Amino acid sequence: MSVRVQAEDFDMAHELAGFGGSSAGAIVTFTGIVRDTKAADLQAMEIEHYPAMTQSALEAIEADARRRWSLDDCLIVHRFGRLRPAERIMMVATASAHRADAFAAAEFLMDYLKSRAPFWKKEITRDGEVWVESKAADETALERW
Amino acid sequence: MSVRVQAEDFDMAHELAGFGGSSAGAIVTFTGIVRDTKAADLQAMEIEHYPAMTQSALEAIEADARRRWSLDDCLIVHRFGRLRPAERIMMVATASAHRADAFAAAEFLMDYLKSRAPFWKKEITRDGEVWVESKAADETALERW
Amino acid sequence: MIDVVYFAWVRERVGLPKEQVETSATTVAGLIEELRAREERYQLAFSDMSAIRVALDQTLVDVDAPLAGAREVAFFPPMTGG
Amino acid sequence: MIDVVYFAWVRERVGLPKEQVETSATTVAGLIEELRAREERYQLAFSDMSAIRVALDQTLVDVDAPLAGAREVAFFPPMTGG
Repeated sequence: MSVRVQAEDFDMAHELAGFGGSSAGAIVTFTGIVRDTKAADLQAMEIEHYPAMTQSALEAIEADARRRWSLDDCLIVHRFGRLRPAERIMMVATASAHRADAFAAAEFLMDYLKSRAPFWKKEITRDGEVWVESKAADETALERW
Repeated sequence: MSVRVQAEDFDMAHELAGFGGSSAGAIVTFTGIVRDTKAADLQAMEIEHYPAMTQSALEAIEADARRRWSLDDCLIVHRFGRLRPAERIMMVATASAHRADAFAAAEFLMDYLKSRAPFWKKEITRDGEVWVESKAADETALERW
Repeated sequence: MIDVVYFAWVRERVGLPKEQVETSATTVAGLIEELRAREERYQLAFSDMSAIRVALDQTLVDVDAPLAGAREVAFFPPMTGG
Repeated sequence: MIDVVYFAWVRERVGLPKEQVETSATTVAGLIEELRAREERYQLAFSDMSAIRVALDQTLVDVDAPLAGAREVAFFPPMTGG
């Protein structure tokens, strides 16, 4: 079980080595990647966060997931700073004896992380800088849990 | 987009290198691992399949997922033969611009793969060999799609 | 003449992975009845039809599917991949 | 005296990431009213309250939360992590 907030890139194979131990039959991962938006020629994505709050907010979300589902392991890694298109932004991983639990917990982590963890994304294009707006769908997604 | 059936192990980092291209912001993976069941001291898992049917069955499931969701990429790798505890059995990966599509497609692939792809698992323990029984829940899981 | 293939415990109960069968059955269910009438090992393999799945030429079908034109019929338990 | 921190476009509109504020407000909403009364840049930052999120001592709260005992209040737009 771990939560990390960092500027550096991470390596999925390294993160998943030994993940889940010997009792987990199902591992689900989600990886978020800087998307090269067709509309506006993205040059970089700047991710700001609230250092005093980020780690504890992610730990609270992770603890909530562990209460709701039977998880053998759980991981959240989220980067901040300036990222280029195609770079990894973040990942979550969940391990469980049962695939339904691993999937549900990973989706839950993502839904909460999107709307309840203190990160803000700004897209830097040739035309200027634009803060990414939150989507109504992201708030709605929380209602199912 | 690819489907592979093989005896050899696979490497997740290698499978995911370049996966999704530049337009996918969300990548979901599921990995199935031979679980060391506490009950019966598992020595090995033997996976039998129907070679003439397996590839085409997996390709049909993958094509169905691509029709239902907007996917930038999709991968199914499934092993057969004798595997030891903690070895990887299979993986699916989905890439999409949107996380909801990537998650739904990965769950769909897993649900169909569990009950509609011609694989059968046998657990080999010190007490003998037992075919893994299908779960009613796996059949029920298909009804939601 | 049709190729019949068996997998998992159906294969173990029948005692072989594959055989050619001379049949006058018009449906999968008819073929199963012919096999059951032959020998006890087939009765054992097909004792619980709720646990039998069928593919005709590598496509899943119901037991009442017609055999006409099919070259290979496969019998196996519910699949347990993933 | 309370530490006030700003993030993302709230920070950009206010023009600084952090400041200490002398306040007599008893709730977050009261503090926001005081700030808005000060200068136009605060009016700009808090012009659409539906787009403002608040944390008191690093815990998300509603704007009507009491300030009593809090050491740090944070104002920011809806979060966009993941």
